[in-house]
Amino acid sequence: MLLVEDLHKSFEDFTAVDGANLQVRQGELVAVIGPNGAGKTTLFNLITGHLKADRGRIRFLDREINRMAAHEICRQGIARSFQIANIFHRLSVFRNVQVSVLSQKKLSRSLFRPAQTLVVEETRRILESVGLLGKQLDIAGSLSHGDKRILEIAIALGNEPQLLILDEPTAGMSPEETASTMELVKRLARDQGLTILFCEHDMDVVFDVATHIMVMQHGRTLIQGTPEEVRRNATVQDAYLGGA
Amino acid sequence: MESYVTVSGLISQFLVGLSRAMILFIVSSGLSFILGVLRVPNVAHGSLYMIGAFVAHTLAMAAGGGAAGFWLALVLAPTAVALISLAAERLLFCHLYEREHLMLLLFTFALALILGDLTKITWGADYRSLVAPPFLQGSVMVLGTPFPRYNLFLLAVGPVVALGLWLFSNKTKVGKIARAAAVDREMVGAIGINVGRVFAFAFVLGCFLAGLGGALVSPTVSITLGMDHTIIIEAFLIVTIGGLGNMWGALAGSLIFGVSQSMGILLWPQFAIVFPYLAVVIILTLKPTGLLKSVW
Amino acid sequence: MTRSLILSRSSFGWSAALLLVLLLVPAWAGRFTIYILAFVFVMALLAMSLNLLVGHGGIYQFHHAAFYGVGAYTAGLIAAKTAWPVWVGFCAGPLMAAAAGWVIGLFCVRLNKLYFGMLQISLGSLIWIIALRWYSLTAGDDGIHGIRMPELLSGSVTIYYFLLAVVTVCLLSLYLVYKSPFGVTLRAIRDNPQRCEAVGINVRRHQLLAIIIATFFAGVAGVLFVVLEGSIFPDMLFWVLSLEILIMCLLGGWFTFFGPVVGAAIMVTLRTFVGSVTEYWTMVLGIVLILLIFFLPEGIMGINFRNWSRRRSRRAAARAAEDTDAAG
Amino acid sequence: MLEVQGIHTYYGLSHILFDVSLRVEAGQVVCLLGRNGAGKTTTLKSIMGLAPPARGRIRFNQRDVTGWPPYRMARQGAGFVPDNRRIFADLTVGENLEIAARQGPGAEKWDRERVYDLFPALRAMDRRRGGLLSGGEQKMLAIARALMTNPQFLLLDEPTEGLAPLLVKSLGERIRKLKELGLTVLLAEQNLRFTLGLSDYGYIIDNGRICHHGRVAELVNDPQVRKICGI
Amino acid sequence: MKKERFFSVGQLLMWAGCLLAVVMPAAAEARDIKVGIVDTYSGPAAVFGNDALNGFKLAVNEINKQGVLGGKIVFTTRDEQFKVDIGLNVAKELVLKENVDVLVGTINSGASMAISEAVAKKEKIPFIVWTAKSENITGKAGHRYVFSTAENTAMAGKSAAVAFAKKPFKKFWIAGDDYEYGHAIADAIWRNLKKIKPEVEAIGRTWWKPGEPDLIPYLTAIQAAKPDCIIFATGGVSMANVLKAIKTTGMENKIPAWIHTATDHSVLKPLGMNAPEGVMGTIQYHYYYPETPANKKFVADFQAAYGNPPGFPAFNAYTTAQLIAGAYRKAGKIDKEKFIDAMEGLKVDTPVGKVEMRACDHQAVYPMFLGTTKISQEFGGAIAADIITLQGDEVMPTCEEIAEARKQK
Repeated sequence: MLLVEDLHKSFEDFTAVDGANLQVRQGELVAVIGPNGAGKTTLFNLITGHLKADRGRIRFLDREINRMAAHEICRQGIARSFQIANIFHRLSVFRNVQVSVLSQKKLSRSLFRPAQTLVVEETRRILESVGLLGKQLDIAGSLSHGDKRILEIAIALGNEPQLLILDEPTAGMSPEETASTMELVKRLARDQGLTILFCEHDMDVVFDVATHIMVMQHGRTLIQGTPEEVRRNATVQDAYLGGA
Repeated sequence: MESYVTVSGLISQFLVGLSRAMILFIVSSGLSFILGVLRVPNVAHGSLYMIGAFVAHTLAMAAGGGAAGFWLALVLAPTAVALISLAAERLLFCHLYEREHLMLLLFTFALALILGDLTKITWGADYRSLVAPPFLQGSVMVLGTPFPRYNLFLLAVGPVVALGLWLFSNKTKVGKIARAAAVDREMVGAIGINVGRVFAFAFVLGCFLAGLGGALVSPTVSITLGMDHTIIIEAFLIVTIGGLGNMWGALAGSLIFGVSQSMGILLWPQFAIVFPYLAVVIILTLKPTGLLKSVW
Repeated sequence: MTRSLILSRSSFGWSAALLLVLLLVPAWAGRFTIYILAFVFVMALLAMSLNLLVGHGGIYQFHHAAFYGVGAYTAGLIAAKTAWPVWVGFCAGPLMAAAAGWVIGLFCVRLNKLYFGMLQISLGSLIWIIALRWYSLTAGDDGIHGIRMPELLSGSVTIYYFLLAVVTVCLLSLYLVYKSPFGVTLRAIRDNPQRCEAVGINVRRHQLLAIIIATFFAGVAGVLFVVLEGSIFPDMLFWVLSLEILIMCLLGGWFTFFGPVVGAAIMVTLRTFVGSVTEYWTMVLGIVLILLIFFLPEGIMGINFRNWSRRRSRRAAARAAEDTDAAG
Repeated sequence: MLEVQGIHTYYGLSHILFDVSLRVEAGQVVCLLGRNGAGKTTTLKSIMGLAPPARGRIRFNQRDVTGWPPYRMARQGAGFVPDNRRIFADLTVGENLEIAARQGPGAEKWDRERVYDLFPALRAMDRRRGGLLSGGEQKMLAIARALMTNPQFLLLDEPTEGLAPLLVKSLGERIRKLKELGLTVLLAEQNLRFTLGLSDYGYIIDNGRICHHGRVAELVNDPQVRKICGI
Repeated sequence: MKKERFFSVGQLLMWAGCLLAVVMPAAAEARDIKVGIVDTYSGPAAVFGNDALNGFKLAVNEINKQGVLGGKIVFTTRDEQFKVDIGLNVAKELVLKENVDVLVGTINSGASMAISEAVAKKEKIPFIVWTAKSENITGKAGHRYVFSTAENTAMAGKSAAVAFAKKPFKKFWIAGDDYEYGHAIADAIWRNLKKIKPEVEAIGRTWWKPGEPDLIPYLTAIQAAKPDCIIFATGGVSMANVLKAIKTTGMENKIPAWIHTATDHSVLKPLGMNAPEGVMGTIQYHYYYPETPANKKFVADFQAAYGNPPGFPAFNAYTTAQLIAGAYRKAGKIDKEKFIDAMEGLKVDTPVGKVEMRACDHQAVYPMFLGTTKISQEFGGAIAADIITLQGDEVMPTCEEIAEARKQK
């Protein structure tokens, strides 16, 4: 489904991604792990078109997406959440999700229909599926941190993606929130047949949820494989899992 | 239709453009400095320029109108403007730095309105004119065309101001702190520097330059109400094409503005007015964030 | 049913009451009140059209007056220089303004914030220069005055009702745009353009569309000015006017729908009435603005929302905010 | 030296810190552990005055410093090293240090030479622009810059973030050395291993609340703490 | 409602201020004549607005000593800030709300024409333009309700043409403010000069934006072309800027130059001893010429009241006040149509002699004075010297020409 080959990206003075490879197949739940600064977020930004790669290929559903703008890539069926809560702070929770549903339905340039009557059901369904329905009228900026992160995912879901990319979905969440968020992620994969690519620090979570794991260090892919393969790999043990 | 373009005419016109650019540079570098360090689009800058000119006139007249009066005015008028801006900063401005740009724009506009009317109340509506000291009057021959001495003086002052600004921002601690504050004001506070003071200082320095521009320009024009209108839009366009907050950008922008205007006059006098605007359009179309690196 | 969906009950009530009052004004008010109200309508529409960009789109449209001028000049020139019926000009004005908005927008949407604004000022000033310099067509800085309007639009009361009708229709359209998916998306772009791209929204194209809509309505305002005054002159395209209407938006409350109308009314009232008491009305305006910035940072309509939220529960406040956000 | 009593901090409308309290005694290295977004940075910023708390008290050097602006904190002897380094990119390394130089209350008199002795790699880059340094070098510069203010108390926010293991190790040694020189340190980290050998006492912060605290050796064996810290 | 009340308080204050020592006459049938003044009192043109207002005040004070039709002339002012739309706003306010009997104003030609069309013509209220110089006001755009007591561009241009015809110049360069006034005056000169002296040649034209602060670049370019004479079609702020630039670029006494109103003292005074000499100028009024008793008295009164000598706007406004009083006295009652009939052909005494309001186009007929700047120690600056008087009928467009122009419209 998604194939990343030999991707490179450097900024003014340092190389963030230096030969990353990644493969995501239909229906998989792929986790990208690696220490802080390993280039995970940059990799995601490259895939979703928020950054342009210097070198390398990104293919999605057998189409080159390297050169596409972010909004075009989204149209191909890739939606994402961001590491820091990246929501529409002045709009209500309902509106936040509605914006993306409208975009998906190609209604965002519709001028003379009241938005209140459009895609209400879809939006409510998404809010319900992530458990934010009760807060739909709150202003997004006033939500708690955990709810903002959930809202992030809900916005991404509005795009009815085939591939959902989550950048540290549980960062800053309490253990209970983390658990319920990962439960949500699993449920999304199971019930909606979503393919999910995410990065995460919590190893328990990763090994619990992911079907495949890709390990990054210094912008390079160390290994990609099943959790078992990764756990057995000596380099990974040394570099990241810290022997724990 | 008729062309009287000669080499010497071209050169003298170019020089005239350069000297005009010097005034523009002095004013817009102050604007740029404020934009860079404080992130404030200071619409009141033009009013301070106007006040600089009026104060220069008053001082020069009070000192008898001679050469000494002129030099006195050149030093004291910008200082007076700096004091006015200090008051505005400490009383009003310092409470507003965290607001949106549009709100700051609105605030400085309000300030410009008030300063404009205060100027009218203080000085009245009469035209005023300042006289350059005798040795800067009249013209000298440059390549066969007369070239005003005062403009030669401006050509000398411009680089001095540029050099002074460069020395200030690269060789003095305050200058370095101001550059640092332009990038990261919070961190400047965290290393023990009173950012409020730095901002006040930067604002006052920028306004000092506006006043200096006003004092310098006064021997070449009539000092009137409404001087602020023309300069402010030009200054803003200049700092934009140069790159917001970049002092060298202000210099580049001023040169482009001054020279394109004066050369335009020679080549196509009827439409000289469009050249600076066209220059802005072309530059921003090609380089959307201005010629040089912006701190924004 | 649909109405209650589009307009919340309270804002519908207020709007209806206001409209009713405005409809009855000519019955008791003096001729000058009628005239100045009509003038406020024009300014209000102009400010509202700008606020679609500034307040709701986060787009720094610094030279909006250029399009107001284009609309007015198109209508005025067609009425003064051709034998066509004025209605042709009335339709052509907004369209020309929108076309100019489209062309200038194409250049500008690639730029951000202040750069956008400055490029826009330059391009708008080029239009201003055309109006100022093309003597044979535009009569230069004197402008063209005494443009004849059809009999239908001769009396000041008929003009008042005509303007009221057109402005009401325009504000209603703007309101629909505002409540439409496009309006919601536009506010989302204002809040977070990057996230918008990530949900598949072509940000630049939306901004361009917003500019076209806004400049269209600015053109309508220009046409209405010609109807009201029978004059066109280059000041209408000068950047100072642009700054004034920007201030109307900020003054009234740029995050609200109705704010710019309030701002326009205040600005016009201030300059007509304070101007007749003191020579220094600009200073009064300056002081009013500074007080506003310090005490009402979200504009006059912004205060409404803040009072509400203090009185009611958080949820209700949020609902009110949604309402303000969408309705004002 | 530092006492934080029940602070609550907001960013705009979002409530970040809930009733956070902690103590740092003079001469100690205290660590604040937690993962990304747990509230470590906000805690440090609240102490420093960059994100003043809405409620609660902060005492520093026997004074109530709640609501003080950052520059007064710095003058009182607090040195701040932010997590994202925040080097003044347009200034050279030397200038970065120069503008920070200040006669602080710290016992050690730091100047450019002494700082370069501690971080010899920086000496060679004196005239290089800060923005051109690598991540590790910027980290060093950020610490060096804080030292130039002659602090008694250093707030270190995630010094190991994004550093190669070798660099992490040498950084640990520098911090130990600073401790030997009598500096008090509050260290925010998510890397538990790094803090193990360094600190005397630890606080675990999660979701904006302090959930555990104790001697680091004890903390490291607490399964819940291990889970929170991602071990 | 509140707003209304606030406004009437303001209004009250205003009238009280205007009336000052004047006591309201008790007689019910003899009411005061209300004059509404719309002019520029802010920005660079304010100096002319203030001067005109002073001239008007002086005249009104004199007139009110006897009264007009048993009442007084009272007036109220509005600042139009040199903006057309504000001009329209305030003019309508004066007419619709304040119910003034006569409108006078302004220096802004655009605003004058807008008010002339949208207020005077529509509301049938007499409007007397006293400073704006566009020839269109009483020319092709003239109508029954608009008058002008300002000399206009056609008059200025024709007087310059008459003067130039007598000089040996052949190669002219035309330069000026790029706005209606500049173009109109240049056209008028050239039209008339070509007619009188067909061999003249315009070797170049330069236009700068009005209020352009630095004219030196333009002047150096013109100088390089070596014309026999430069016609500066400029006014307002640019005027002083041109004079300064003439001095600085060393053109003084080398290339003759002409500017309408260059010899105006509001222009020359600020320049002091540094004004350029040898610049020709035309104007309808000097406070030091002609040295008639009437003029001397006017200047002395003006000086006593306002501390400086009157400029041409003061003179225009003074004349305007005399015309208003004269017309009402002649009409015998306060009636707009009767007032207009009375104005047509009315002659009043002014400091420079009799001035007539021409019936065919509602334009005041002034003599024009052509002078050349000369430094005078006595005045502490430049004044007009070698003054030649061009009679009004010599420099005015004929009634036939006006009729023709109006027909074309």
